[in-house]
Amino acid sequence: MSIALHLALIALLLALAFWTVVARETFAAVAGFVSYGLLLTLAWVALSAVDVALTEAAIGAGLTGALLIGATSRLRKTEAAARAERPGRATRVLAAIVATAVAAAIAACVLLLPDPGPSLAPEVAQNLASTGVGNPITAVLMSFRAMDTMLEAIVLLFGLIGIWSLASDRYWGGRPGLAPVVEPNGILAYLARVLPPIGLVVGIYILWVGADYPGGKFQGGTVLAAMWLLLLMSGLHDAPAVSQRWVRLALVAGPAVFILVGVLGVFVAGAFLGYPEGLAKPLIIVIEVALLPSLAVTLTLLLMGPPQRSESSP
Amino acid sequence: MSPAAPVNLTTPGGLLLVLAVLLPFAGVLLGLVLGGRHAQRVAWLTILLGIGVVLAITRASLGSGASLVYLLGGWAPPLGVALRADGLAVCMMLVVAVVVGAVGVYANGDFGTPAGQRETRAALAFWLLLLAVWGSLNLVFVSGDIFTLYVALELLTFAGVPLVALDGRAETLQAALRYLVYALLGSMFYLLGTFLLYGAYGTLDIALLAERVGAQPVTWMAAALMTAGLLAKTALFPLHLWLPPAHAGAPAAASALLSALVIKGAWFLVVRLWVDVFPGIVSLPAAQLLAALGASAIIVGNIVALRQARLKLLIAYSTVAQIGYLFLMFPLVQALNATQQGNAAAVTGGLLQAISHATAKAAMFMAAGLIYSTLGHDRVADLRGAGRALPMTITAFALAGASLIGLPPSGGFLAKWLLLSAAIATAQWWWVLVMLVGGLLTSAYVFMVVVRAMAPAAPGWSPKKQVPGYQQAAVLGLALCSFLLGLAALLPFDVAQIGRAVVPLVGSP
Amino acid sequence: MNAPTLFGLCAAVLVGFGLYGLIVHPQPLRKVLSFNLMGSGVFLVCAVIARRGAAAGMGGDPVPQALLITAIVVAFAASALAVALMLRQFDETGSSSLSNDPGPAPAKPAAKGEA
Amino acid sequence: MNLDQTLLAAAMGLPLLLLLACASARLRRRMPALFVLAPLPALAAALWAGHDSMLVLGNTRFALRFALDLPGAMLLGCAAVLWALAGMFAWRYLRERADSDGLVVCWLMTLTGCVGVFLAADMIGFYFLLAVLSVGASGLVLQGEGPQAVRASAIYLGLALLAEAFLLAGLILLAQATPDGSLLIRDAAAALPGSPWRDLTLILLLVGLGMKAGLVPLHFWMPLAYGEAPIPAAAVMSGAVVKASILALIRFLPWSTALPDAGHALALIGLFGAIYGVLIGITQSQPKLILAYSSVSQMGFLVAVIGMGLAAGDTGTALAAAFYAAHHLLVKGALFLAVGVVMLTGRRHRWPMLVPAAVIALGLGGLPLTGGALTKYAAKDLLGEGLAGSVAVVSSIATTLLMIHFLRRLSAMTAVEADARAPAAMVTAWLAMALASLLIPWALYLAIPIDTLPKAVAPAALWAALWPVLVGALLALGLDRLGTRIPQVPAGDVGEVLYPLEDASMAAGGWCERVDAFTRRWAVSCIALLLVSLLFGWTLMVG
Repeated sequence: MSIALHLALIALLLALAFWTVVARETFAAVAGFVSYGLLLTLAWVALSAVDVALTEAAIGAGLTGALLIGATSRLRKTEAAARAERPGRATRVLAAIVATAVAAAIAACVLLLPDPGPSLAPEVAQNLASTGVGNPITAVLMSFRAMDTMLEAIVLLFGLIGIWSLASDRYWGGRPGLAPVVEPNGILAYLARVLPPIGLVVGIYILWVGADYPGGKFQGGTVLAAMWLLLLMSGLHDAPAVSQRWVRLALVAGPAVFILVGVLGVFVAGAFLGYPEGLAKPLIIVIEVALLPSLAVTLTLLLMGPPQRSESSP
Repeated sequence: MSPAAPVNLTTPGGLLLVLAVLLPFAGVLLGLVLGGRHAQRVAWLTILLGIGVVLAITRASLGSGASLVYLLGGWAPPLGVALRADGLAVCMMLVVAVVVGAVGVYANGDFGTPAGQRETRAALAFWLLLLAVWGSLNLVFVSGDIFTLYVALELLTFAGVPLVALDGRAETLQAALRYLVYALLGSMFYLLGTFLLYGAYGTLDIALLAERVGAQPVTWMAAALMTAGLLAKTALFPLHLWLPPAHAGAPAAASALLSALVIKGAWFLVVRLWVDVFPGIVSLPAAQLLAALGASAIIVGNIVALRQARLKLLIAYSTVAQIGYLFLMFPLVQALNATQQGNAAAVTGGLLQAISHATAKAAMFMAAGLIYSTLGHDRVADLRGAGRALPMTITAFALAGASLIGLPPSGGFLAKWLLLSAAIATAQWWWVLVMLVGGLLTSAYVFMVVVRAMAPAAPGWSPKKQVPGYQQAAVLGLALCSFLLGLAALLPFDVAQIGRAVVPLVGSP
Repeated sequence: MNAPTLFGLCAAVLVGFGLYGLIVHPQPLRKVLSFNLMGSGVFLVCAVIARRGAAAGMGGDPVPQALLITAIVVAFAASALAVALMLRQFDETGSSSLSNDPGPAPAKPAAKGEA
Repeated sequence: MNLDQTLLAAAMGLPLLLLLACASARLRRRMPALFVLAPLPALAAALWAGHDSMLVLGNTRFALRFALDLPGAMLLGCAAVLWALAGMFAWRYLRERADSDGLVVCWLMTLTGCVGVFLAADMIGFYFLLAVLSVGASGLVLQGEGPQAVRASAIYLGLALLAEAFLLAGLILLAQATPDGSLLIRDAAAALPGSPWRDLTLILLLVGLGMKAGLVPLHFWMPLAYGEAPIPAAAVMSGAVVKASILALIRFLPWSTALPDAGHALALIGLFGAIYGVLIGITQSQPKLILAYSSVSQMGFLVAVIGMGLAAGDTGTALAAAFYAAHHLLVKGALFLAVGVVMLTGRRHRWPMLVPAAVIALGLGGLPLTGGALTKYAAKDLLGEGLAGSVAVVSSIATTLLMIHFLRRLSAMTAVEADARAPAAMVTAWLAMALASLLIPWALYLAIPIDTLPKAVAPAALWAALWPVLVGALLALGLDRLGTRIPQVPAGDVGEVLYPLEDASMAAGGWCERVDAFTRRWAVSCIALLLVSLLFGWTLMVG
């Protein structure tokens, strides 16, 4: 892309970001944010970060957008009251000044970064072969810095435990989210019948290519989660009760397999999260395959919120 | 700082560090699957094993006298991630294990699953979050990589926030939300600093960064952003907006965890950064600024604590003040570095302050919880009868208070002695004044609470609820740990200085 | 001026926007939105750093890119937890606000005006 | 462990053991009966422990050390006698009291601290045990039944902790200036004259210890605390506890170097207190309060003696001051017990109680042949013939006046029933104490070569001691004429200032609360975060 295109992209990004901050209606702001998120994927691509672009599109724009839109519609009633709490002019001016100062400092730092920037790319390239995977990012995520990835899966789980712990006591063990309204002939139901099979294939494909090309479990898991969400929203399928054993098993299977493979590494490769010579790629794929459903279930349930209905409710 | 052991080799016993982190996390996974009262059993098993692991780590590091190191996946930094445990980390892990154990004992009374129910929300959540907090903290202490530390901080936040709202009242939900959003802002600052450091130096490893950082604007900005973000998570005045309602609103066992341990995670990182990563670029004015914030925390926090009508809020504000003490060490470290005397006195003083506060504050919050169950309220003005009904608990409160005040032989005293010595040795008498005034203010509210609790009950009064003896014992045990910590000086070894340049302390115990 | 630098400056501005929104919007939801905006600015800084580290035939340094993926997922979990808290607060009280501090009531009304 | 060390360990160990045993409610109830035994190992240590052996607890890097020097042994022995007899009194006193737990625990804690402070040879141990002592003693005050007991206790503890804050700063300065990292008080005192912070250290130590000794104007805790504490507690506090500060002065000050400025300042403040205590004392009507003000006066005098010694660099000061303190310890303890006994005695039986009280009370003013005359004689050389010597004579006169005032008030407060008799245990304790306060000073005077006996009983010395007493007695008659025209000063005199101070601090507290509420607003807090990060960036840049 040429500089002109970059400039146009940046201008559009800034305009949407500005709109997100100043919009009066929360809904308008969220809409602005979702389109901003989609545009941002272009920025990642422009910066040669295709894996990140996929993640951003799936999670940053997609799931976060869905989350915020859902919350906006639920919280619409509170908007008027909240506007009254808006801080006075002096506060806003002060806020603008300090925010500008921080932004200026960051901008200065960006300009002052060393050129050429330090990079671990050569080291990654050097050691890529021993991991067996072709995508350097997957190598970083699953081998060099596998600890971070394992912790990330655990972070999601902690988030979910946190959300569940907010449930009201009487609904504990019940189903999350509001009872779905079934409209068998609606457009949603139609989509929900058509898309999931395709989505399933796409999700697994993204996971599969992730070893060598952009893609991976997070992106794939998000696609699967989106398909399940579609089913839930259309009413064709009801959310499972949080007390069900299979839900819990599905949630922890991925991280558990990750830990077990890591422990296996202690015995066969001499280090926790190490892979023995030649078996690196299969083991990485085992972990990714185990993580995919866990991530899909976790992401879906994160979006659904705490249990809000008893298990027996329709 | 030149750690005695080679930085980039796994040392014997290094695997224990992985265990210290993973064991609690594995406990969370298992507890979630089994659910119900099994979660509690799993938690207990994990606590016992975990304490064993921490003891083994202590033994290993005392045995070798050097930092324990483990290279995850066998990859050496900068490509891989290393876990390292120096003396500071080992001490913090020990105290966390002790507090978690005591809180666990206490929580048996409050978070058991009642008979006839398969699973209750609060019990399941509490036991899982207890383990989550523990694992996250251990990760904070041993991680040698600033991005893994970011993830660890987020884990800690995600484990801490639900603890605030565990009893589901509206105001605790709001407190939890404030905590979460503010902490996230702090994390973003930290993350930005991390990225800037990587952009400038091409590594995330603490030991490598310490060698590579130079005095240049990007480093300054990164250090400033990371420090500010961590201060927000530690709730150092004036960034403490979330702390009082969150710590006062949570159930007693959760408050104990939050106030004693969770905030120490971010504090520990500030110490790591300032003492180990940026010793060359941290300037004395910056350290003075940090301590000045600490000093204002001590004064404002203590005075506001004195004026609280409710015991738990009083204790929460006392935490605001005590956090201030934790930051007084920085200008002393800085000035000691400049005088070539070695910063051991100030660092050990700060560490002891953290440890004694952790044990004392956990004991205080749990004591407040017992007082609440016994009296049915926690109004400071009307605590009479509590001393008669809960003699052990009030004793524990008084002992914990003595530790906060800094009366000997408590850990607080030893910490004060070291910090005061360092302040005088570096001619920074104003911190002496702050510490002494803070101690007096602390003694005022401890005295107030203890005296009111000792007053005889109204005739015909009877406790609302009989609290189990083991809860009282857990509180007293923890308070004794804090009160007798100073006797650690009588021990023949100095754990805190393992893996650090050891300099004999002149004129200090 | 090359592309990474331009995006870097854009990132700084995005962080500034996010911070401003986080300070002045009273609704928690708008704060979370602003937090995400600020976060995306921080991530963009990281992407710029990755791009500047392009070497060994790779379009960018893979290590920061991998960090980014982790950070995006963590930020999503944070947003989900925050939204869940907001909705629960709304269910309990019918409002969604971070003011009305339930903490200690000041002895006298606080200083007039804001800031 | 040799015999000396065993004695030292037992002296501290027994009270500590009994204190720990209080954890059991059953043992706690029986504890008062052991009060009389608890201080006996301390007495044994005072009598027989050698003065150059040291008990060491700890390792080579850090250890607590205990030892007993001659002044310490003198005070410890007298204190042990007082603790034992007052313990007997307390045991009987507690039989009438519904709830005794608090007093039992605080009694043993104070005893542990008191014995410990007398034995401590290193600074850490000294500071630690002083804190134990203060907290225990404030607990004793709290056991009083008066409405003001809580306030008195709070003021006592507050001032004690304030004093300890000064002390802590002083001790750390001392430690910094002591070579080889030694923490021994001995070494610190020797190194003090050469310390780069000599004056600051001296000021901190003197302010801290002066507050604990009740020097005017920070003396007001004394009447408040002694007025509110139960009788046996007041006896040990005014007798033994307060002497910890005197012993500390004796041990921490460098006697081999003359420090005229500090010494004269100290003497001036002390002498002022000696007169001031009497002046306020004669406006009081409660015997306990009169005794408390007498303590203010006596401690002032004692500090003046120490100050003059410091100014002159006189190495004999330590012994003279300790001797004076030992006498005051015995007499003041005995007189408080007397108050307790007379209160329970009817008019018919009062004389056997009042006469010994009169003898030892006048001894405080220096009545010839009493211990008081001996101690004043021993201190005379230190004060010299100048202003300080004259003030000493005035102080003798004034003390006699105050003691006669005390005796009149005491005899007026007998029990309502004319036939009432105090319990035998209390009477025994009181009379034994009275006897001890008459005999022990002589024994000490003879056993320890302070001066020769003939000189002390020479007619000139006797007359020099007698005439101020006579003048005092005459003045007392005059005072009686004035009667009700003497203004009533509230107990704690300048302590009244605390009430408006409390209001001011409430206002300051409100201000802090508003600052807190302001900074905890969301927008303010976020802006503060950004400002903090910018400030850090700036301070790092300029540094």
